[in-house]
Parts: sequence; C-alpha cells; structure tokens
Amino acid sequence: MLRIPCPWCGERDETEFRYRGDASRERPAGDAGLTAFTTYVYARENRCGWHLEWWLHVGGCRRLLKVLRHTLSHEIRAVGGPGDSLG
Amino acid sequence: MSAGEALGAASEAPGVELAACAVEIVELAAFRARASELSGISRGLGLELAAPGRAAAGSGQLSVCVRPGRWLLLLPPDSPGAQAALWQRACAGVAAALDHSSGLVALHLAGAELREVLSRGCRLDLDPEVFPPGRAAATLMAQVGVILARLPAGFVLLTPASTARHVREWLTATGRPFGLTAGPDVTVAELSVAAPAVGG
Amino acid sequence: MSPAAKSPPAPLEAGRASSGRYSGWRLFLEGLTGQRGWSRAWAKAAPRPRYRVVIVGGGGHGLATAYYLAAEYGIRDVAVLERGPIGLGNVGRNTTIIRSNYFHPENIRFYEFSLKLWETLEQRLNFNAMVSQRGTLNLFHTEAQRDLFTRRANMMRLHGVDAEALSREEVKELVPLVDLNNGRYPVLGGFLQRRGGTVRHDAVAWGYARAASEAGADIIEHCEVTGIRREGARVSGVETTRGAIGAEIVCLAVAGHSSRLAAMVGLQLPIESHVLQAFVSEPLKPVLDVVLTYGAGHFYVSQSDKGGLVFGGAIDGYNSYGQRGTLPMAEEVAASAVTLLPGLARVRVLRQWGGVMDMSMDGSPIISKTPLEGLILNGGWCYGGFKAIPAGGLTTAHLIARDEPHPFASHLDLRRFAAGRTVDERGTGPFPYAH
Amino acid sequence: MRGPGRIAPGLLTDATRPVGFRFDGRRMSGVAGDTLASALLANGVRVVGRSFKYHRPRGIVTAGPEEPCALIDVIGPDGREPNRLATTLALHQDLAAESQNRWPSLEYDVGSLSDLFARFLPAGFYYKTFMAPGWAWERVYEPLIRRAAGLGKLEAIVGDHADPAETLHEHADVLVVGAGAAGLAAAHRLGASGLRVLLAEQDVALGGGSLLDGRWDSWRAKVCAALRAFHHVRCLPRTTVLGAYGHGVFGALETLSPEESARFGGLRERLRIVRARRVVLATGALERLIAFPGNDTPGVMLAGAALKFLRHYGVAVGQRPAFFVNSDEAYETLFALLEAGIACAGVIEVREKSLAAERAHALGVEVHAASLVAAVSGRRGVRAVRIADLGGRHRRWLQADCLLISGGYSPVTSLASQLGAALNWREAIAAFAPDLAPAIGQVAGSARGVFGLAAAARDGERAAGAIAAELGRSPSGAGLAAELPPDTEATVMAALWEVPARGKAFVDLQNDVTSADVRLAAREGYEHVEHMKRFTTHGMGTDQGRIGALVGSAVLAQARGVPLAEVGLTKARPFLEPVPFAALAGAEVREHYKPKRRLPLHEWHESAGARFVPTGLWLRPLVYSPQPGWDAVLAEARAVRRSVGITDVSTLGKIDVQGPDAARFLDLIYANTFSTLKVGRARYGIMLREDGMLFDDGTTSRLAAEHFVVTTTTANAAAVLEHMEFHLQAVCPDLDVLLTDVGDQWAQFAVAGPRSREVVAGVCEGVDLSNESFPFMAAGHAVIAGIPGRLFRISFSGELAYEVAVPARSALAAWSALLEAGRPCDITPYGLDALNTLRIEKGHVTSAELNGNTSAGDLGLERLLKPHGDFIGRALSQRPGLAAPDRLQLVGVRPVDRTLPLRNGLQLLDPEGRAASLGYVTSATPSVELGSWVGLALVAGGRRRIGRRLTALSPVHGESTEIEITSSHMLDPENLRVRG
Ligand SMILES: Cc1cc2nc3c(=O)[nH]c(=O)nc-3n(C[C@H](O)[C@H](O)[C@H](O)COP(=O)(O)OP(=O)(O)OC[C@H]3O[C@@H](n4cnc5c(N)ncnc54)[C@H](O)[C@@H]3O)c2cc1C
Ligand SMILES: NC(=O)c1ccc[n+]([C@@H]2O[C@H](COP(=O)([O-])OP(=O)(O)OC[C@H]3O[C@@H](n4cnc5c(N)ncnc54)[C@H](O)[C@@H]3O)[C@@H](O)[C@H]2O)c1
Ligand SMILES: Cc1cc2nc3c(=O)[nH]c(=O)nc-3n(C[C@H](O)[C@H](O)[C@H](O)COP(=O)(O)O)c2cc1C
Ligand SMILES: [Zn+2]
Repeated sequence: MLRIPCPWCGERDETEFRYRGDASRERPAGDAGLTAFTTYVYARENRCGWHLEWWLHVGGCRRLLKVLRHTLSHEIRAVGGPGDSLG
Repeated sequence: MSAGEALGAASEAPGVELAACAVEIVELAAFRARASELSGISRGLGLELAAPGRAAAGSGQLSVCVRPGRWLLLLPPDSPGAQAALWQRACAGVAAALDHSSGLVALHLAGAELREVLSRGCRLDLDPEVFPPGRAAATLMAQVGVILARLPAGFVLLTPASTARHVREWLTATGRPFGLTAGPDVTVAELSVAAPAVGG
Repeated sequence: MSPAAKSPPAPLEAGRASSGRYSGWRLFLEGLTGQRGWSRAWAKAAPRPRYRVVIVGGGGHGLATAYYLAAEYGIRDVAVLERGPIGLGNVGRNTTIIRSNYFHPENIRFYEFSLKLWETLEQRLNFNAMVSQRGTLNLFHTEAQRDLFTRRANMMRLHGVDAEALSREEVKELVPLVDLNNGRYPVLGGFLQRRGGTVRHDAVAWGYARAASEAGADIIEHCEVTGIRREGARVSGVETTRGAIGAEIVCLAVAGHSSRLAAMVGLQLPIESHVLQAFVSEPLKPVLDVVLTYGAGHFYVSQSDKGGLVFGGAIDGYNSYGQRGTLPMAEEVAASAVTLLPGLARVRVLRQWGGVMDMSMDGSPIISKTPLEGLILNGGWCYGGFKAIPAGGLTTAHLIARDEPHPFASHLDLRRFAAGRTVDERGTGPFPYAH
Repeated sequence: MRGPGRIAPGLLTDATRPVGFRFDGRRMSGVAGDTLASALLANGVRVVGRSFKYHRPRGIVTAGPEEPCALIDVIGPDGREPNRLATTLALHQDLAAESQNRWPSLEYDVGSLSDLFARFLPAGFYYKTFMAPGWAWERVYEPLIRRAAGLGKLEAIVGDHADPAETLHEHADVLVVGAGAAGLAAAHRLGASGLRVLLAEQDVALGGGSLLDGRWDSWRAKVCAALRAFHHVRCLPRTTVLGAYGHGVFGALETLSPEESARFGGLRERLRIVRARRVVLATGALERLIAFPGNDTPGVMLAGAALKFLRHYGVAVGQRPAFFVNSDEAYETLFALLEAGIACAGVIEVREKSLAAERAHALGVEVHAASLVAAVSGRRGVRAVRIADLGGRHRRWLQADCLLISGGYSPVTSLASQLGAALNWREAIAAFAPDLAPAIGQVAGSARGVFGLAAAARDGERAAGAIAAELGRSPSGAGLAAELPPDTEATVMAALWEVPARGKAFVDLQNDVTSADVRLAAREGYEHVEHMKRFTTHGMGTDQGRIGALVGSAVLAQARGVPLAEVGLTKARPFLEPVPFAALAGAEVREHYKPKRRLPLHEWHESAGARFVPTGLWLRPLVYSPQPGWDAVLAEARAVRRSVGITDVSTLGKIDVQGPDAARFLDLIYANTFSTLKVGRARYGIMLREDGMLFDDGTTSRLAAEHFVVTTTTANAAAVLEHMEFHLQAVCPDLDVLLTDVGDQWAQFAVAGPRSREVVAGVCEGVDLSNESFPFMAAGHAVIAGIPGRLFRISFSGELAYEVAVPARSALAAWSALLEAGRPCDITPYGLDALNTLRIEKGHVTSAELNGNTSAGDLGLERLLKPHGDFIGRALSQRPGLAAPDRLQLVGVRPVDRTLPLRNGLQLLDPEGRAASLGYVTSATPSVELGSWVGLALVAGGRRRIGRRLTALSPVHGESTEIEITSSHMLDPENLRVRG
C-alpha cells in the first residue's frame, strides 16, 4: 500500500487519493491538431522506473499533487504541486 | 502520559460521548493571492484564521483550515444564510463565502476511549503527540469524508449531511463496547472557549 | 481459417527429444516402472543465430503464436524468447476465466472463436488443461445493469453464442451460497453463459510449449530481450542476454511489458501497465460450481479443482510493474465476498499476489503491425487475455504468416485510436486506471 | 501407558479448570490453556485426519501455525468451519471438532484406496489423461477429482448470520514482529530510546523460544514488566503479522481472547493495519522436515514441537520417543523429556559426533551416530523405526512410540522477502537468511540465523540500536544483555534433506508431495523451483510449505545436480497465516458495504410510502407505492403531464464555480459556451472527455458575473468535480477560479407540469413568474416559503417546470409549502421511474445513452459544440471514426403493434436483411401521452432510418417485435410546453 506524503496534509494512505495518470504529458495548445492530441491522449511512456504522475487528494485537501514514484519498487522520491518540476 | 494527553484527558469523561453541535458553517475561499487580505478582513471581524492543518478560536467562533487557502468558520446559530451573507459582503472580491450550514453536520466527540473508537475507521495517527489539540485534518472515516479538529475538550467532526446519519450510526455501533453515550448538545462557544490561539 | 484444418505433423528435428503421447494407458505403463520413462515436456532449446520469426515472451500468447505458426501455418523456423522460465507471467497467475460475453460484435466473434478453440484444445495439444465449462454467471443489482446485460446477451445470441437470463430464484438455485438480499445491493438476477468456465492456467503454457516444441519451434528460456535491431524501416532481430538473434519478423507478446519492448524502438503505445491482484483460499470440498461475478462491487470467484476459491477484484488503479498485492485491495475484495456470500465469512484466504497487465486505452487488445516493418504487436490484453490465448495465438500467427489481419482480429489494429474507432467495452474512455 | 499423554502442569495450562470437548463425536477432556492439539495428545489421540491426495492417516506434526496435517473442522452454532489448525485452536468448553477428508470415518476411509494406486497417480498425472471424450471432463473426471480434493467441508449458515469484524489503524515508530528473545530485547531497547513501539507476537504468550527454557523465566518476566511500564510500547500477543506491504505498512491479525471476544459482541479476530517507520523482524526460525520413507506416520513429529507440548501444556507426545536429528538444538527436547521422566528409545544422529550427543550419552541415552531413519513401521502410529547407515543400508529396527525429528532450523524469511530483502545462503545452518535495507528495518535473532537465546537477545539489542540511531535517538539506560543466561556451546549441524531409501518420503505433508514427485518434475523439465511447485503443488497448501519448502528445493537441487543455493525458494507472499474472509473484510460488509447517502427529505419520502432504490450510494424514491408494475408510475407521470408533480432531485451534483476566470474555465470544460450566458440565465451544457466522447450533461446557471452554479448528473457528480479540479489545477492553473462542492448544501425539487407556475408562484413571494420576466431557462435568487433560495426554470420532463433550491436544512419547510400550494392542483410527488418515463417521451438522455461510447453527434447534440475556441475533447471529437455514417445515432422507437411492450436491451435488426444488429434499445417505457410503449435507441445511421421498420429481438426472452424508428423527440418536438 502506498503512503503518499501530501505537502498539505502529511503522509496519507493511497485510499484517500484518486490517481490521474502520467503527469509528464502536457496538454497541447487547442489548435495543435489531431496528431498532437492523439499522442497526448493515447501514447504513454509507461515507464518501469521513475514515473511522474498525478494524484488528486480527494479524501483530504483536494489538491492535485505531482508525485515522482518508482513503478517497480513504489518508492516515492518527490511530491509537489502542479507547478513544481520534480526532475 | 504526554503533555497533550494530559491536557486532553483531564477534562474528558470516561468512555466516549457523542453530541450534536449546532453551528453555522461558512467556508471562506480566497481568490488568487488574496489570502493575507482575507486574514485581515477576518481579524477585523474578530476571528483569527487558522494556519494550515489547524483549528483556531476567537470570540465564540472557530476557524478550521484543512485546504490551502480555505477556511471553515464554525459560527453560532443564526437564520439560514445570514452568516454566509454577512461574510460574503465583508470579503467581496477577496474571497468567496459559501454556506455549508446545511451541507455539513457537526458532531462533538469526547472521552478517554475516543481514540480507540476512531482508530476503527480513521486512518490518521491521532496520538496526542502527533495530533495535539489545535490540529485539524480532512480525511476519510467509515468510507466517508470527514474533517476532524482536536480541541482541548474533545474532537469536532464535520461530515457531509447526506452521510451524516451513516457516520452517526457507525460511531454509535463502534462506540458501543466502549460505553458510548449521547451527550447534551454543544455550542460553538463552548467548543471555542479553550481552543488554542492561532497556530495551536 | 478453421482451427481444425491441421497441417501435416511436423517432423521432429534431429536431437529434439519428444515427450511422447500422453494417455491414461501410458500413465499406467509408466506406473509399473516407477514413472521413469517421461522426458521433458518441451525441449530446452539454445538460441540459434537467426530465425524467420522471433516471438518475445513465453506467456500464453507467445507460446500459442509459436504453436499455430508451426502447426497451422507451417512456419517452424520460430523461436520463443522468454526472460525467465516460461509461463510465470500473467498466464501463470490469472484467475483462469474463459468466456465470450462481450458487448461489441467484433469482440464477441473474436472471443467466441477462442472459446471454440478451447473446446477442442486438449485433444489437439494432447495435454489436459482441464478446460472446465462450468458456466460464468454475472449478477446484476440495478435495472441499468440488467439492461446492459440484456443487450449484451441478446447480441451474443444473435451471434450464435449461448447466454441465458436467470431470475433471482434461479441464481439462488445455481449458487446457494449467494445471499440474494445482501443488505445493500440486492441481487436482481443474473446472466449465465454456460459454455464459459475455467482452464488450468499453468497447463495452458505447458501444453502449448510442449506442442510448439514438438512442432518444431524453439522455446528458449532465460533469454531476455534487451534491444530490438532494425535495418532502416525494418526490424532485423533482437539483442538478448544470450546474444543477438536475427529475425525477419519480431513479434512482441510480452503482455504487461509491451511498453518496455516498444520503447526499444522508440515507440509509445496506447498502453499502461497496471497490477491486478488475485487471491486463493484454503481448499474446500466443492461449494461453488460456476464462475461468479458480483455486479455491485469488484469481486469475482470460482473454485479450482484443487478446492481453493480463486478470486479477485479491480486493478490497483495506478501504473505499476510490481507483481504484488496490497492491503486495501484485500480488504475491498473480502468485503464484497462476505457481502455477497456471507457463508464464506469463516473461510480462510491463503495467498495474495499480483500480475502486471497491459491495459490498453480502450480496454480491447491489440493484434497489429506497427510503424516498424516486421514488428508485430500482440498486447493490450488488460485483465482478459487468458481466455483469448488460443484465438490470440492463432490470429497473431495468421498476421505473421499471411501478412494480413485474421478476419476475426482486424478490429484490433493499432491505428484504431488515431482513427477514432476504439472498441471500448466499458465506455470508460482512455483512462486505463478507471477500467 | 503407551503413546502421548499429559504428565505435568504446563506453562500455559491451568490443570484446575477442565474443559470438555468432542472429537469425531467422542467426549474428551482437556484443561484451560490447551490447544485442541495438546488436548488431543493429552487424550492419547494420535491420528487426527487424512491427507489430501492419498488419504493417509496423519497426526500432529508441529505445535504452531506451521502445522501441515492437523486440520480439522469445527462444528459450531453457525455451521461447520473447515480447516482449523488444531495446533493453534484454543480449546474451549463444548468445542466440537471433526476430522476431515475421510469417509465414512477416520478409521476406515474409502479414499485411502488412492494410496494403493499411488504409483499411477504421480505429480501432475491429470495433465496426461482424462482428455477424451471432451464432454467427460465436466461430467465424470472433474467431479471425481473435485470431490477427492479439497480439505474441509463448508456448511456455514447462509443468510442473516454475519460475523462481526473490525479493522484497526495503527501507527508506530517501530513495529517489532515476534516476541522471542530477539524481539523482546529489541522492543525493550527501542522503548528505552523513547520510540513508539508496537510488538506483535502470534502466540498467546510473549517469549518465543525463551518459554522453552526455564532459565529464562526471570529475564522474560523482567523485560515484559519493563515493556508494560513504557507508555510508548504496546505488546500485542495473539497477533500475527500477515504480510508486509511496503511504505511501512503491515497487516496483522489479532485473535481475541475469550474475554475480549465477549466484550466485543463475539468478535473473533481483528485486522490491525500498522504503519511504521521501521520494522524489526524477529520472527525466529522454523524447524524443518527430513524426507524419509514413512515420515508422515502419525507419531512422527518435529522435535521442537514435542518440547513445546511438554513445556506449554505438560504433554508428553510419547512414552518412548526416538529421535532423528542433525543438530545440537534438537537435543533440548530429549533433555527435557528425560528430566520429565520419559525414557528415550534412542537418538539417530546424522553426525559422527557432537557435544549434545556426548551429553545425551552421558545421560544414558543410546546415540546412533552417522545414521539415518530409513523406514517407519506402524500405519496408525509409530511402532518402530529402521536405522540405516548413511548410505541407506539397513542396520536394525528400534522400538519407539514416536519419532521426533529435526532437519535443522530455517530462518522465517517471508516478511523480509516481501520487503525486497535478498536471501543469502548460509552453509553453517544450511538455510537462507535475509538482508534487509536499513531504511526499512532490521532482521534480528534466529530470523537472521543467529541461534541461541542469548545470542538472539543480543542481536535484538543490536538491531534496536541501529534503528534508534537511524531515527535519531540514543538508547537511555543499560541494556539487558548483561543478565542473559549463557547459551550452551553447540556443535555445528550437518545438512540432511533426504534419506536414500525406497518408499514414499514426503516433502509436503499436506499436499502429499513426495521426493519422487519432485524428481519427476525435474525429469519432465519442470526444473525451475516455481515450475516444480506448480507441477507438484509443493508448498501450495494452507501451511504454504513452511516446514518442507527447503527440503523440496534440496531434492530438486540434487536431481538437477546444482547447488541448493542456485535453486532457491519459491516466492513468499501474504498471508503468513490463512486469514478469514470476515477478518479481512472488516465491518463494512452487507448492510454497511457502502455508506448510504440519504436525501434531506428521506424520512418524508419514507412516510409517504416511497419504494427506495439504491443508485450509487444514494437511496432514491423510485415510486410512491408498494405495488410493483407500471400503474403507480404512470399515474405519477400522468399527473405531471396533466397538472403538476413534484420530485426530489437533490441527488444532482452541484458545483459552485466562482472567480474572475469562472466563465473562461467553463468554456474550456464545456463543449458549449458559457461566457456568453447572461446573469440570471441557465444553459444546458455538455462536456466531453478529452477523447471526444460525451462525458456528462446538465444545466449551468449564472448567478452573478463571476459566479456560476453547475449541476451534474447524479451518477457523475464526483467524477465531474474531479475532472474540473484536475483541469483547473493541471491544465489551466493560471485561471483564478474556485470550485466548491455544494451538493449536500442544497436540496432541489422539480415542480413540473402545466400548472407548476401557480404552485411555485404560491410559495415565491414577490417574483413575477411570467414568461416575460422569468422565461424558460431563467435562473436566480428567490425567497421560497420565506427561505432564501434559488429558482430555475428548467425542465427535464418536457413540461413547463421549475426547479427550486433551498438549503437542505429548510428542505422540509419548502417541500411542505410547495405541497400545500399545490393542493388545489392535486400536486403529485413522483419518483425516479416516472421521471424516467417523462424524459424518455421527451427524448432526453441519461446514462443509458451517455454511456461513454457516444459522441455529441451520436445523440444529436452536435449543434452545441462551439465552432471556435478550445475545449476539452474538441480535437479528438473530430477524428474520422466519430463521423462515420454507420455510427449509432439516437432515435425513438415505437412498436408497430401499439399494444406490444418494449424492453431495454432489445437488439434491432433489418427485417429483410442480414442478421447483423443495427443497434439496440437503450430505454423504454409505456407512454402516458402517446398511447403505446416508446423507447430511445441507438441505431446505425439511425437518423436516416426514421420512418423505417426494424425487428426488435430479445433472444434471451424469446421475443420479437416489429418497431418503427421515429425521431427521438417523440413528445412536443417544437418544445412549446416548456415555454408555456
Ligand atoms: C490476477 C489476474 C487475473 C486475471 N484473470 C483473468 C481471467 O480470469 N481471464 C482472462 O481471460 N484473463 C485474465 N487475466 C489476464 C491474462 O492473464 C493476461 O491478459 C494474459 O495472460 C496475457 O497474455 P500472456 O499470457 O501472453 O502474458 P504473460 O504470461 O504475462 O507473458 C508475457 C511474457 O513475456 C515475458 N517477457 C517480458 N519481457 C520480456 C523480455 N524483455 N524478454 C523476454 N521475455 C519477456 C514475461 O516474462 C512473460 O512470461 C488476469 C490477469 C491477472 C494478473
Ligand atoms: N530450539 C532450537 O534448537 C533452536 C534453533 C534455532 C533457533 N532457536 C530459537 O531461536 C530463538 C532465538 O530467539 P528469536 O527471538 O530469534 O526467535 P523465537 O523463535 O524465540 O521468537 C520468534 C517469535 O516470533 C513469533 N512470530 C513469528 N512470525 C510471526 C509473525 N508473522 N507475526 C507475529 N509473530 C511472529 C513467533 O511466534 C515467536 O514467538 C531461541 O529461542 C532459540 O531457542 C532454537
Ligand atoms: C488458479 C490459481 C489457483 C491457485 N491455487 C493456489 C493454491 O491452492 N495454493 C497456493 O499456495 N497458491 C495457489 N495459487 C497461487 C500461486 O501459488 C502463485 O501465488 C501465483 O501463481 C502467482 O505466482 P507468485 O506468487 O509466485 O508470483 C493459485 C494461483 C492460481 C492462478
Ligand atoms: Zn492533501
């Protein structure tokens, strides 16, 4: 079970969060065209390793968190807000 | 016994006591970069806005902060919408003031075995050293969203109105082996009286 | 392509030991001599420098593809490369349900084709995989659910597939353990596919491996693919932990690891890897004679021939390559179990594990060519690819051998996403974590 | 006396409190503190069950949760509970236990015939036969196999009976697993460092191996007292850590004592979910099996178990035990039995010599050095054992009534390996020992291969010190290590896995896996340990092969000719002990499976006779009548069409959207435009998913320039809020917008019907409801029955209608006022079914049509897509596939024969054409206005087919109806009524 350290609420069980997927992708500009949006919506790097991802803390502060997690070991290396780059 | 426990337990009855708490609940949500202005306005109205993760009291009212930039105000009973309207006017352009007096139900919980009861549904660490009086948090309990604030005289629990009966029934059933009793209604003034000042 | 149309038996390669025919008679004879006469079920091949077709992944689909290539399409110059021992991926850890109850007519056709292949598989492979058509029963608890299932059942019947609507009473009769009222979401009825059921999962991998090996394919274990070679726009082979291997066609059948392999040629797939968990209870005398799914929560259960209740729930809901279980899922699944089948309350759960699944963006599989010529993808099986192993293997073999999609799998092309022709069974959209 | 019996008082038993129980119907008596196993042994019982495959008689092999054989059924008031472990089941008055897997009796079991045919039933035999004819599997072979397999029988009461259960959430700095010498010492030192410690011990008493050595009693008492004195340390006996789940999370199962159980209403166990910063794994080591012919004979038992039966319960497991051992540790049992006055038949010892053997010899015990046991005589109990030399050649028979064996000790590594620890081969103990990353915790004591009580205790202190240092604490006070009784000097053990002799030598006693099976697996190519496991079922029983796993691996290694270290062990998984469904499930089951969301007027609806239907978490009034059927529904719907009805729509999601950028934000979220909406007006909106498919719909009202209130469908309320929050925070974080869920704050009622205006006017003072001042799609603040609220002129029914919103606390006041005002028009409350009838007639969509696979175009809503500007889903809604002419489009359907019913889920076919389906009926209802059933359907190119006839088929119901395709706007297509 994941314990996600929310910057606002502290460490919480994964059950309080809603996963929102890969956070490394950025929504293209509205007029970027079909290919750009197809890639945005469907293509995934789906890394086995460090993965930047969105978690919405619905059971707590309702903030959207960016989390850097290892998809094999589940280690969480960094957590921040949407604007943070966690590299 | 820790300092927190001593403080908390001293005034607590044995077992667990559950009481209703009649309050008006107004949520202040600051617009972008207006939080400090909002604090000023609030202070002007006699209520200190709590720091994140805290509950703070002032002149018979409480403020609870479990979401950044947002405060729940627990205020004495009033006619429907009156408090929200008052705050709305005061904060116009700086924050939204939303009435949750109907949307949230407030309960007061106290007693020496309260932690035992809460640990059967609440995933937070409520050890008084970790979560002393003055702390507040939003979390899930018995599958339902709740806001918990610890005050010297027990906990205030806020939960959405549509599931309030579920939470109450859950507390009653879970508290039974611990001798849960129903206490007299509690007022926000009683709650806030001994609450720590800003920042807990 | 009829599955029964057998190509002539492949002559055994020199040095390739045959495990001989399996039969009750032989078992008896071997019993008289201490069961000493059995040899390896499949030959432990060492890699050759090149093959016409290299299949990456010794799971159900990889092994079945190799078998059908050799036995059905006469292509025997085939190697299956498996990074560990075969059959320990999802084929070796799934809850073994087979069925063909789908919404989309294309899917019904495809999975029904698979079910038909299951029905004759054991005789064909000469390996008892315990295909057990004990029936799959989906319960419903709301009228909306009933309507969806009615629609699905009717669609199945239009395609000649069996489906029946059961009343509450009929549900109770079939599964006395069910508490029809179960407190919160009473059972309103169920839909039964009698031809659905379970198959002994390990035996599927072993049976296909043995048959593929006898038919001439090389099953190469402990050989991890670490790179894909290309020459211009064409694939030309793979790099492995046991050296480079040339190939005209490289077929990826690595299930949950599809993205990792695709990344080797810079390809991003419409796939995310998520973990699905499964559980097994202590063995009991028979108590449950169908595969049962709960419609008011994520829970399904069947009883294995060994007596254990095999059950599971929803996917974890976040990208993961960790084949492990979690506590919240155990709690959730058990809560559903006790709610629907209160009689199980005192039964003990023995073991919990997970498998890494290739969740596609519309929940349907992908059997397709890729932008890199000669690179074929069999993947996107989500949590339902076990039942598809025979059809998946056969149609993938068809695509490789004939250079065109099998008619039953043409809707599974990779280009459907860009074209807006997704085959979304659940209507959840491109959010694999919500499937 | 021959055989087992009670000879002394035990550490855990109270001889003054007899406890009566039954085994296979026979009355017996034990004492308080007994387990069923100790009580059975005390009663001289040796055979307790039959084995899984060969139905061989089996006895008790261990004294703990690792037991493979002593599984029994317990018959209680609630039915039969299968597969209980006699070795952990606390004896209680009137316990009724029954042996299992035998018929007709334990003594004479027909199933044991399979033992005679064993040579034809090797591992995996079923893969090679039973293939033809195809149908025979389900009808003949499988039922036979199933009946033969399985262990216990489940005959629980099904119905209202539910087991109470609860889940507890725990937090600690350090979780210490196991309260042996290592665990106790670790907990003590951690406690002294001021850390919050949770000490979990599966046994009823703390102490582990130290309970078996009287010299340790005072040390243990002292440590336990010290632990009790620490406020930050909690000791949980009877609590097994079931699994390690990463991030410091562990699941633990506590079995309640009878007193605790009574206090908690019969609760039998509780699940504790522990979150800890570090863990100390002091789980000890388990004695293991030796594979030799007859090693499953009742009376063959692990030596350590015999010691435990003696010390804990005062039970001697035999009167003339023989020993078969390979380490000095196993002699502890011998010495203890001798001291208790039990004469020993002799020790068969693998090693040439050892210190322990010398001590035994000095005590007059015959030690057969460099020897093995090659056979056991006696089928229902050991009578003699055959001593052989190391090559397996016969030496002599030795009379004995039990054989206590020890193949050495293997550290319990499962939790460590679940935590990613590497397992290292340790030649000195011939076992694997784990290495845990310090960031996770420490392994201590014999769990790490540090054997001997004093050594383990010191290792526990070491582990605690390391953790304390890492968590920034320094231990205060002196350790307890100085006071430890010294360990006896021991000779190193000699690995022994299998005796080279003919006969069934079991490596898995529960699943009847023999060493020959393992070799067969290797021969057939199932040579990886995980393949061997699956082919033979080795280690797949309820005991998960805890005493035999390594032996199986060793046999496999030998068969393959590779070192054991290379073969390794199979993967360890939760649960360390089988855990009841009830305990995992916790309290949120059945009635409490999901919380109930209740409407503010729930009690009113109840008293008005509403039949409720669960929709998601909500309970909604379906119809105000107890009668099934359409009459009541249609009466309610008719009232709306003819006069006026009122319905509670408070379940709709309501999201308050405020801020300078609120309109811009809604323009991005919705496919249509909201920035152009005037204050005081509402607009129907649709939102798409980013893949271009419809996501949700609803009306949004502008209450002020920067203030909107959005309504969502009931089903999607939470999802839409999350969708908005996600996009606001991730995609357009620059927008100054506040989103607030106000769903529970507002009660909302639809007042619908031609006479709704009069009714609403009757409660809204001072509002002009004329079309001019409050036209269709007007919205605004209003005072309703004296309550400040909101009024919207929107309609889902297609009639002139209003939606009234008031704070939920005032719901009853407003609702009552509306009913009162409506009395002259006979206002009728209507439920979900009538609501559905009305919307179908009107062609409005709900989740049946917004099913995640429909586009705006499919539902005829393409005109709502704004032509310019970005919005979520715009780009991909333009994919070619979404414009294909054969897409399913929304239409209406009616039976050609107006008297015939329709049903949801009918498939629609071209009557002349091929059998392919053209679409299906999504929602159907008898119409109150149109004099027949009507329905909505999704049909390929449907709008082109309006006026055509199709065949509607429900093969599962054997129905076929001719229908005609109509527009989906079946009622009032010009939308005149809503504007009336
Ligand atoms: C818990 C669970 C329950 C399920 N239940 C069902 C069910 O009831 N019914 C159903 O139909 N489906 C079910 N599924 C899904 C089904 O198991 C899978 O969809 C299916 O098995 C996937 O196909 P496969 O057998 O080819 O995959 P796998 O068996 O996973 O085969 C992929 C192989 O590729 C290998 N590999 C990966 N990378 C490399 C590399 N670089 N080089 C070489 N080899 C590599 C892997 O080691 C693995 O052996 C379930 C899945 C899980 C996890
Ligand atoms: N008798 C022998 O010859 C021999 C050989 C090797 C080791 N040992 C024993 O090892 C001991 C060393 O002490 P130690 O503390 O390392 O081991 P220990 O066996 O004394 O203690 C381990 C404790 O952990 C408990 N435990 C194991 N798994 C658990 C789980 N999942 N959840 C909760 N509790 C769990 C056990 O019940 C046991 O009480 C000595 O007692 C020594 O006698 C004995
Ligand atoms: C259908 C099925 C039945 C199983 N039955 C058992 C069982 O009776 N006993 C057992 O220990 N494990 C059983 N397992 C689980 C396996 O032991 C194993 O955990 C699973 O295949 C995943 O492999 P892993 O745990 O080695 O990663 C079963 C698995 C499946 C898929
Ligand atoms: Zn948070």
